[in-house]
Amino acid sequence: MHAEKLKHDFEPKIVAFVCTWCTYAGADLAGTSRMQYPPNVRVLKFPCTGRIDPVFILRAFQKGADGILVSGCHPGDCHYMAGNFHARRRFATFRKLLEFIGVDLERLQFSWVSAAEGGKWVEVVTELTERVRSMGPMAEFKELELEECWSGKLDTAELQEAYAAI
Amino acid sequence: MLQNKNSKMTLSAETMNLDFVKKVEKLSGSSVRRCFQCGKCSAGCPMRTFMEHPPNRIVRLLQLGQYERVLAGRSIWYCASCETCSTRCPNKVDLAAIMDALRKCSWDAKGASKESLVQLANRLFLDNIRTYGRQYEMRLAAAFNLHSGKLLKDFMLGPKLLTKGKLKMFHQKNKNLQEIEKIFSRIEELRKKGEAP
Amino acid sequence: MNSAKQQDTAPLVDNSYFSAVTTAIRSEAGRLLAAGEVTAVIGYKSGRRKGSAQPVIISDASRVDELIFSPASVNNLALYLTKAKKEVTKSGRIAIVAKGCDLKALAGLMGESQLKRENLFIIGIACAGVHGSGVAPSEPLSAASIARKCRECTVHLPEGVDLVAGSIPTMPQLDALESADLARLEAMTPAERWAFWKEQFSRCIRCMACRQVCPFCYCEQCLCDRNRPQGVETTPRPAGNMGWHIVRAMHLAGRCAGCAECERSCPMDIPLNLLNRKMAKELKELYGQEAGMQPQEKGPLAQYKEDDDQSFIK
Amino acid sequence: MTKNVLNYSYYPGCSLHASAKEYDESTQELFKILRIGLQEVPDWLCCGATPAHNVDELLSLSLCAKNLELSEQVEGDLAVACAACFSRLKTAQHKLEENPEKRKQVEYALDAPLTMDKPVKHLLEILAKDYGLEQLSSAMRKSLSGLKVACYYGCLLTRPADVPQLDCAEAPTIMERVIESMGAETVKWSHRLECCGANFTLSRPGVVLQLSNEILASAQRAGADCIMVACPLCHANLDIRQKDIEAASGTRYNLPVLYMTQLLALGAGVSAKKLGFDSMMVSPLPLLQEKGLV
Amino acid sequence: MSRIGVFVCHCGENISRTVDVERVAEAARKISGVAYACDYKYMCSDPGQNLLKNAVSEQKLDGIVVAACSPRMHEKTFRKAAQSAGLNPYLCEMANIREHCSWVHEDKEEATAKATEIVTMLVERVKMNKKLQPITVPVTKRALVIGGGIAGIQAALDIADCGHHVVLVEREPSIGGHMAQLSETFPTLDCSQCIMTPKMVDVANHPNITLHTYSEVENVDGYIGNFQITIKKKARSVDMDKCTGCGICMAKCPQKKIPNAFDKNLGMRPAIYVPFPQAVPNTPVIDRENCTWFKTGKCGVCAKVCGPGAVDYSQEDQLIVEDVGAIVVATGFELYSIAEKPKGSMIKGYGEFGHGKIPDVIDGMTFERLASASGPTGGKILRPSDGKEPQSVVFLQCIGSRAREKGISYCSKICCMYTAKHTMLYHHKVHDGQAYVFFMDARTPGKGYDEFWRRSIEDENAVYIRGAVSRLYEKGDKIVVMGSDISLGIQVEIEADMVVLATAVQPRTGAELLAQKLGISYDKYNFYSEAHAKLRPVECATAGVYLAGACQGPKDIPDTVSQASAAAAKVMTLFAKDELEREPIVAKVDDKRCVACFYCKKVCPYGAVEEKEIRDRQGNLVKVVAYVNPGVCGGCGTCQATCPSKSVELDGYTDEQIMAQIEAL
Repeated sequence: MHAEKLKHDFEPKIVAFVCTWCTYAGADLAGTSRMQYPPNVRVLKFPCTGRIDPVFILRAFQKGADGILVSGCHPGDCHYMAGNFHARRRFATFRKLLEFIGVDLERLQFSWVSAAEGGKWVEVVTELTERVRSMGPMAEFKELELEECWSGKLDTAELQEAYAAI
Repeated sequence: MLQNKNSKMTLSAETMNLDFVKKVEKLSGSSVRRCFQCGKCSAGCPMRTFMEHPPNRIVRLLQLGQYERVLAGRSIWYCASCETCSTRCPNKVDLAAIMDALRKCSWDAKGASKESLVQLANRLFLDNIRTYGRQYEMRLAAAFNLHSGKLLKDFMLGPKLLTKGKLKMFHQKNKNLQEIEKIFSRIEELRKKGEAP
Repeated sequence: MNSAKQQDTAPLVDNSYFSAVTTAIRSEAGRLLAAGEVTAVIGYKSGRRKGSAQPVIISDASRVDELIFSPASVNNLALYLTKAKKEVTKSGRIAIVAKGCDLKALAGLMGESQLKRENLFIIGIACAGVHGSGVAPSEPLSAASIARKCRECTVHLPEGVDLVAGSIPTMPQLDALESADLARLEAMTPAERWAFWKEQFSRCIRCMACRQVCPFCYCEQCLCDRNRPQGVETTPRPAGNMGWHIVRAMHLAGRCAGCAECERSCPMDIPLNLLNRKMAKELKELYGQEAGMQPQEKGPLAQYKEDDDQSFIK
Repeated sequence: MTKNVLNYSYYPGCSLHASAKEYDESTQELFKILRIGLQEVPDWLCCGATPAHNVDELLSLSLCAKNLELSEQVEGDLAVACAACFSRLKTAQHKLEENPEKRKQVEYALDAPLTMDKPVKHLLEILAKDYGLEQLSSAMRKSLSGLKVACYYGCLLTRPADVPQLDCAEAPTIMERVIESMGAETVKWSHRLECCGANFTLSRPGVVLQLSNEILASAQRAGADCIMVACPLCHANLDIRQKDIEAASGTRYNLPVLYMTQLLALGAGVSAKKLGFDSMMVSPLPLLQEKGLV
Repeated sequence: MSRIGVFVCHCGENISRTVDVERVAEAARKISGVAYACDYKYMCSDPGQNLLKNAVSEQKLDGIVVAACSPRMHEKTFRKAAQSAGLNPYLCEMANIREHCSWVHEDKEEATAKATEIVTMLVERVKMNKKLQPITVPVTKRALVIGGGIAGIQAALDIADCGHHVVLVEREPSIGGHMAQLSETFPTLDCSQCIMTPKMVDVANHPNITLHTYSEVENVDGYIGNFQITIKKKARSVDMDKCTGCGICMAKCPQKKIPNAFDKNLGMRPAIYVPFPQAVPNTPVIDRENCTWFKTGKCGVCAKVCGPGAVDYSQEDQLIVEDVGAIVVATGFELYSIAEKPKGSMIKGYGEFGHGKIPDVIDGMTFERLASASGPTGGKILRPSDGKEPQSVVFLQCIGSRAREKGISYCSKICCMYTAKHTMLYHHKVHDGQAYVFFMDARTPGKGYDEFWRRSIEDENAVYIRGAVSRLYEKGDKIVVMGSDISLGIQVEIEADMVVLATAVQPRTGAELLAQKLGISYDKYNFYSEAHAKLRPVECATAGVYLAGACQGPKDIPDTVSQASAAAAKVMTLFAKDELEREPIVAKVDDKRCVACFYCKKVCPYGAVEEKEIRDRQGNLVKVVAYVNPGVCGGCGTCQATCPSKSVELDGYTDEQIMAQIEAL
């Protein structure tokens, strides 16, 4: 995996929002067991997935993340009893919203990774990285960042069609 | 009376012949109750394959006072007295001794046993001692074949051994035969008086 | 949006309906103020422009005849209890005129402990519907002039109110334009949707009318106005706009009463209610909960079940 | 005639005067050359073996007690060659010491007070302990080196743990130690302590074939040149019946089964002719010649 | 302009092998606000820490980032170091460039780049860090013990002997619980009463113990160190101060035919009663359901005969409030009855054993009462049906337990031993009787336990039969037991005079209700859950609440007593300090911003959010806002993510800190 990865021309930026008790520990375990995975991921530590605000995800995309992972304790294992349950609803809803806005959800991964699942951490991170790599950069938000104001031109066929549709 | 070895047991103070168990415990000098059915005896028994009740089951039947089931079976006669069970038992149950005791009970009961051949061999063997004082294989084998009707059994073996001088055709009796006879008869006496099992 | 223009302009209901509602409101308001049951009544009065209506707070029984109800009574008056005229609630028990959608807002605000039911006298309107945005106030309520939200209204008849003013006249079935638009959007590819919303939001001038008019945007300082840290850009740039509208939709998810005031007040005609309607729909599908006319102790995002769907989690 | 170092009364047991005569001969020869005195107990009688204790413990005990009584006529501890007899005699001593009631009955049967205190020793014990392994190896004239021996204990030499007390019941080494002192090489093998089914030689030869076959197979697996025994019954099953076993199991073993005393005597310099090799069913001579021992 | 120090660790070779630490330090120096950066072989070593301390003081650093191993490994170490250098420990962050970088990547370039970025993010974060002070909460050094069985008694005595005041609440009229009902106890067969009653008396006489019998916990407020407990004292109808316990009321009560639950309804008691002679307190209660006075308003005999005039029909339930700092839950267990299945029980029921309709099929506790010298039969084993002495008794093990399909998969743990005990008691009392036991395995892990079980077989004649019983049916005055000896593979049939069922040990009915009041979690059987199955077996996840005895899972007396003393020890540890100190990672509300929608309150897993009124100087209410009780807040931050106005902030994980990290991506 590693050797051929060096050839890639696009290295996606992956951001992982993880809870400190399960997934962060799981990632530590992957380290202590010397598992290997792509170096694209940047980890942000939270006490609990319950603390993770959708705004962070939005912001990360705007700041150039190509893929985002949100990961915490399996249901029932939450160190704070219910934080991950609330997070589950929050993100289920947020996904629907992003989907409706037109964000490709393939770029946004959620997972439960326990402190004992170093292997799963590697699997999830690798999978997401490779998937996003094949999708190319997250253009949408980056464009927005660049544009001062959109021309309003219907320059693409699909755009015209979409517009006509309404 | 039981039809087969699998027919249902009805347990009660009456149906559990605990006196028999006590007798066996006395004869063998080993506890029967102590066995907790770990099965180690059966695991190591060289004769297990020839028995319908493995050794541990014999003890279990004893614990429940089911002596008919024990004596009716051929298992006790297939014990080789190799002492493996007694040596390895974690509870110091002397199964070899218990087997001896059981065989004695069945021997005395003269009840129809499935293993008449072994009994026959034993009987001839003891008769031999009584009449000659020592064993003479040739005679023993001959007698056995005669009684068991297997005239040609080991037929080929005999001559070979003869030529190798291993079987004596003629043999002298012990000089102290009457002392031996005395032992036998006094034991019988003792038993008549009921002072010995 | 403009597809509504081609609709038939024949009146949907007879004027007598509106006058009936109006008299009912006036008499009850009069009684309440006279009896001192309430210190003020929040309702509508006619505006300067012909046929127009505007919110009014009346604390004097002699003025009750100013109160009216017409197709132009579009505003969601719940706003006047939490934001616009917050202090009125301090004066004592208040009577308020509420259409079905406004009532949902009141219920929501009670659930969020912004209002107490016992402090309110709710005059519910048996509502036939009101004008949509950009309609001349003098126009009769017609298939052409009626608001999109009203075309598929499920709360014509308010429940759990202290008085129901008027009775709903029989009305023709109008086709549900918003649902249709929603379906069309849902049928698109993500890229197409992105293109659509990008275009819509790019028009946003961040006048914040949507926020000002929303009964649920009662925060004293909106997080989108913060700059330490800055969650959402405050300038009307595409990036900031996108951020703002997403955050707003997320904050209203599971709360929005569907009064569509945001959409009505939007000077750039951004179909904001589509977002709110979509979220309401999704939450109903996911957790079987939606904004109703009765206060709920906990909204869908303030609670959880151990067996909530997690098919999207690896 | 120089003086013996040790003297024993000797109980050969029935087989040694018949099917196991080479055991008797080799024992005599060995002890002669080691200068250990052996004097056979006059008029000894059968110990009753398995059949007796199988069905009539009292008889079994009485016969053994009688033999112990007879042995008193001769000087020295009682040397026993046959593992079965050894086991019976020891057991009898054990039980009669333990159980006063049985003792009473036996005394009645013998019509005499019991004299039980004479130590009963198996030949192995005498050689390994009394005579000592150092002396034994110093008595070596012809090293058995290169001869791979599988030492077979069978059931009765060591079991049950508390009776013979010859060596550890489950992992004895006494036979190995003894024969190694003559330079032989011993193999590690799995069936040293398994039962050969001696009891059924007569009544159920089928059993014997099956059990003994496994023993021979194990010895062969371990790469043994021959099996060494210290019991005539084991010998009878492994040697005399080896042909039948091979026939029944369809495997060729051709494993000579030798008595411990035969090998020791050979090592101590006794001429092979005196050791009755020719009277064995599976002739060891080819092997011994190959190893340059005869 | 902040002055951040960055300390990059080689971790021997663990980091430097794949990460070019010099370059990372170099890059760090270039980050704005970084005043100092260096690398060192072992940062966690003494010289390493000194390096850090000196830098802090010499460079006047106002924040540090240690780029080394996982914070889960050494965060404490370096924060201590920072503190000793006079820097607030919470201004120290760790950049994990070992577990998350050097160990999981091979390519040195990539790893170095990643490490640099990680460091950058943490630098930006630490700029936003605030000084935090550990939170202290005062501790009320009084303990509440719920349940007056052996567990509660032991815990109460231990805590009280340590000099702390204990409030002991017992639902029944007397303390003692199940142990008071037992005849003898395994494995020593000493009489339960003899070892139990002295302890009961100790409780009654202990100056540090307030005993509330015939009382229940009504409500629990507060948090560790500061609980307010509302206790309902049920009307006893007898004035405890006046009553001398002479017992004449009981003697004279005309209503005598009430089955005594303490004797498993085998014996009878009057309407005014103490459950058993050795009861503590020895003050009777009036059972109002069955009292003629309360039913008809007539009678009143007890009041008339009572010398001191203690009987008081007008008494009413009263609520009292106790302030405590810790709670020990010791509510014990109850035995599953095949007659009526307890509410919430998952056991399907045992029709094959006659659903409790066969009078001489009894449970273990009933047998205990029969065997007890102070029991209804004075210690004679007699059949409930006809009072005859049973000549054969069959004991069945694992009734309800270890029967997944019957509802309960766990092992009830005590039955093997008490059944062995029963066979002995039976053998001692009925010498020629025969005891049979049908069992699956004998589970006897305990000091002297297996020996005890073997004794019942080898010395006390019990016949153990391996195999479960298929069914029971009546045949004349006998009960036919259809079983099988699975070591024999033969069916067994016994005509028994009496059958004793070792029924499952279950939590008290309604255990979950108390759990909800206490805010502690419980498993699907309603046994209370410990915080960690191995390492925190007596604490609850809820701080300040501890478990003792069978309410947490089936236990025998020794185990129960051990756990009770352990729980007591935990309470004493808590009481050893005047104030609790905890990590200041808690949420704080900004009163100015808060608009009191109380979403935070709705989602808080700890119930830490309260409503706070803000008043002006004149005392008029200005507004109501949310308030997070730092003593209760667990620090998950769910409130902050939920808060629409972002007016609640979780210290240590503020939006500013996180946004700073994101900006640095």
